[in-house]
Amino acid sequence: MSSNHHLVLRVVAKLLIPAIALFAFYVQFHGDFGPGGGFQAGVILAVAVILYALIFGVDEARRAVPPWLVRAGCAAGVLIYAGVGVATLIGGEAYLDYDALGPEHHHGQHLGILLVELGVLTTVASVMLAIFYAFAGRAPDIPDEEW
Amino acid sequence: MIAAATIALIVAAVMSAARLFYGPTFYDRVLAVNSFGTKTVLFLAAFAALIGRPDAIDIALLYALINFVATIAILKFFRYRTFDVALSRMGSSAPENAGSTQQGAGAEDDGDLS
Amino acid sequence: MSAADVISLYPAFIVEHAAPLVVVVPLIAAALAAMTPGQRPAWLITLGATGASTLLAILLLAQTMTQGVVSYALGGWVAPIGIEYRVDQLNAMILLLVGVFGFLCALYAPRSVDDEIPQSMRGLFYSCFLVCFTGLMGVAITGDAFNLFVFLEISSLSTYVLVGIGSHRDRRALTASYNYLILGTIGATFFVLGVGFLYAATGTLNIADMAERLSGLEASSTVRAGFAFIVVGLGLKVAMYPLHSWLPNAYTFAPSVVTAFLASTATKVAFYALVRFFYSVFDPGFVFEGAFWIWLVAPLGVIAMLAASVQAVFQTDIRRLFAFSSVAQVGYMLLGLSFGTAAGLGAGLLHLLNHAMMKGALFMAIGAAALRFGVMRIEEFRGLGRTMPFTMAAFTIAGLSLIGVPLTAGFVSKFALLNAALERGWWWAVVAIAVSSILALIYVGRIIEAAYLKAPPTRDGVSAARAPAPLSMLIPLWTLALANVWFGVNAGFTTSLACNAAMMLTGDGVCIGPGAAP
Amino acid sequence: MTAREAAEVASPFLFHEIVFLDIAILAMMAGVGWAIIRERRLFVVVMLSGAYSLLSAAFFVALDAVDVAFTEAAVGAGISTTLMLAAMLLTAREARRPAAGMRIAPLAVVAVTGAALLYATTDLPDFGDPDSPANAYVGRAYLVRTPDEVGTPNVVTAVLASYRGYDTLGETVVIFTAGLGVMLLLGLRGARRSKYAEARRQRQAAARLENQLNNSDEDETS
Repeated sequence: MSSNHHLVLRVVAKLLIPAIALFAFYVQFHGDFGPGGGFQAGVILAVAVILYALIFGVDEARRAVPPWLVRAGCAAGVLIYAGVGVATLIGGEAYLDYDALGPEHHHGQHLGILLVELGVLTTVASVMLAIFYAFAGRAPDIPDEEW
Repeated sequence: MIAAATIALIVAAVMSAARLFYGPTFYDRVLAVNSFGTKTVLFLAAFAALIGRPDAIDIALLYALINFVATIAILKFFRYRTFDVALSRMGSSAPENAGSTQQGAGAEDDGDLS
Repeated sequence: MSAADVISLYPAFIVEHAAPLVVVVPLIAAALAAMTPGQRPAWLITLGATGASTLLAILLLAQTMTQGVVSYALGGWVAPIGIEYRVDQLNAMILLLVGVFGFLCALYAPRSVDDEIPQSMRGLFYSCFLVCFTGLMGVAITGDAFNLFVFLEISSLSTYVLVGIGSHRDRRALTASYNYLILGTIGATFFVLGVGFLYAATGTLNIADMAERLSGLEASSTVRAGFAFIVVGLGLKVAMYPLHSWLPNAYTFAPSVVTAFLASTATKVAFYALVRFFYSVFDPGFVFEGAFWIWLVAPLGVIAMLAASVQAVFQTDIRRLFAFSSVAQVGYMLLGLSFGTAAGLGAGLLHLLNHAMMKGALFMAIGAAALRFGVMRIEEFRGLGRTMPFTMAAFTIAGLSLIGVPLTAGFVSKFALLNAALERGWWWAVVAIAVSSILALIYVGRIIEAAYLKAPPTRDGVSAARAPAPLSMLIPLWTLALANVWFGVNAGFTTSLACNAAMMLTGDGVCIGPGAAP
Repeated sequence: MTAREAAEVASPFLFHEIVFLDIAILAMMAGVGWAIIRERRLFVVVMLSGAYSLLSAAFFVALDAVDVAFTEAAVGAGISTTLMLAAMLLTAREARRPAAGMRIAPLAVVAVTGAALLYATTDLPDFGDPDSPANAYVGRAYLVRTPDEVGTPNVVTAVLASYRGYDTLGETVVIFTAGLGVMLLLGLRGARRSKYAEARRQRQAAARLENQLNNSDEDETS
């Protein structure tokens, strides 16, 4: 019953969780240059939270990233992405034509790509967590037998 | 040189895969999956050097980080039959309780979705 | 009021960007509805978004009437580099159909949803409904083969969820949803494989561009396999006869409003996609090669008309009955498609419109009966003519239309189909239409008989009280019932929609003609 | 210059070594795939899928599709193992062996599909052919136009987020829908929510039964 039972695991996890989250943001912002982008970064960010949940319990993870936030995040990402399109419409260009976002040609494109990738990140990370919460919070309902 | 290393890694991966197929125990398989992941990480790094594209290093790095999570998940699932416990608070005697209460309760119930 | 007058009613900004907005408005509304805590705001958002989308669809239809094809380059990238929205007479018709039925179902929804879905989930339910609506709109409007797949997936995924929500009333909804998910995913995979092969052969994903570059490649095995994969994939979504097994259970166990919406739009949009690939991507000359139509699509259509109608006759669950009937009606549309003439295609498309009206009204009436009495089986419908007079009157009108009684919309499209069959000289198709109509008379007749000729159930000697459906259900229900009559007497609008689309696709100058004025 | 060309320049023999690597990876994938089919213990299947995903990511790298490999690495290896284990909490631990009759039809479907795929490949352009339609037409246009029009060094990002950004919006909605589905069908609070739903369903069933008894003279629950 000692709380030091999984000491090594907890210490390693504490070291790794920020590293994984940082790597997620690296993937997010490095997407312009190398492989990666919002989809991958979103999954990696969710993995960081999942590792936290695995080590410290799903309840603790729910306190850190509450379900209402996850639910809002799923929709918020779509709103960000679609909202960029609306902004370009208001800017006088076609839907999702990022040139409307910046004075100079590449500037608008870069800003647009950055924003929509942010939307993708938000939705993907939230949905992955939603799936994890939905399944992992359940008590085992299955008979225990030898594998 | 690097090509030879890459081929050696492939051979090592095949050996890990064999352990993964034939078990026989659960821990053999977990270890095999984990070492298979490590082989892949190394393979990707070697391959990146081989074809002169550093992008694959990112992928190798990602695997190195994420393979750990998958292994933790597998082991925790095997030990506790649920993700809903905190490893920091769970003592060694708790899982036996968790397992035994399920034994009688759901002998014929294999999931409510079936 | 001419089309130009209609366009002048809209602000210039909207006119310019109508094509993306018709999809994006419900899309943003779906995200907003998911974030709204209460159910009423979510419902109001749904109603507003579907209504706005319908108005935009009307605008697009008017635009296609004045300028022919509306093309919109998303992201400012001109096709084939970017994704193109391309609205012609065919798309505009389908967009209007989805828009109107989405709006009517949204109007119909609140009472039914309150009854069938737990309170905490209603906001998300409306969000999911809007996602499905968005997906169907997206499939109908896009001019890009891969974009079509993306929106097909959006609509399919949300449909699986919407069917699964029926589990709060009946656990079997989960199995139905699961079966639908497996088959639907196989269908989507086949479709995307087909698109992939076409991309490998042509190097483009834009439908118009693909069609151009496919000429001369008819003999390529890659193109042929791609064609086959697309037909099977979309055939699953359309519920083409041997691939229809997901449909009856999905319609039976889904929440009432979902069944009404799916029955009137989902298979229609998939049918549209099939027509689009047959006519706009592949050269009909290529498609006709090997008599593909005559030996595959036409027999399958006829088998569906007969076999599914027979199965419908033997059903006891009323929603299952009409689900099999839907499979049969898809057979009518496929038969029309298989004629390969403007008259046949026009009749098929006309039946598509009319069938949406019938099935929408029928499933809405069934939902109202389920709300008041919780009844689902034919014998439980006894006396409903007395206890729910308005609902059953609308039900009867739609039922007569399904049979094809003169002065209803169903008659117009069946007559057009008969004409097209005679023009082609396919007497067996005429026989099949007649037999299928008689079978429809039997299965609809059983219900109407139970509702009007049998006494309402009694308890302790007191017969069940009159319990008319709420007004929020009766308004959309009667709108559709009256539409069945209106477009049966005065079929000019629907016929011209279907005919113009068919003539544009086939390049024939003559369409239904005699069927237009029965 | 693709990786394959680069490799060919680097060493005339290397190309064959890469082919050897391709074959080795594909053979292992086939082996793992076969093992997945044969295995009935879901737990082992999950682990094998993890290995399969590692292999496919390696294969994507060998095909020079690093973005795809990256996604496969993040999704296939990282999160799907965890999520599949979580899903296993709710189901049986072993797959049932299907009845003999049930195996014929799927086998036929798979055989026909496989034959169609093989038939399709007979006219496919050669692998890596720079003049194939997919590489020469729009694909080349992306490569040529991206530096000037979008300005991102990674062309894949330019195609994904700008040229075909609308598709990516659609994909985001697909993922959003998956989230909606999970929230609607399972709820975010797992067991607690499902207990609540169960109680509610029982209440509803009771109310409906009462309703039916009020409206009918015979028992209609059968």
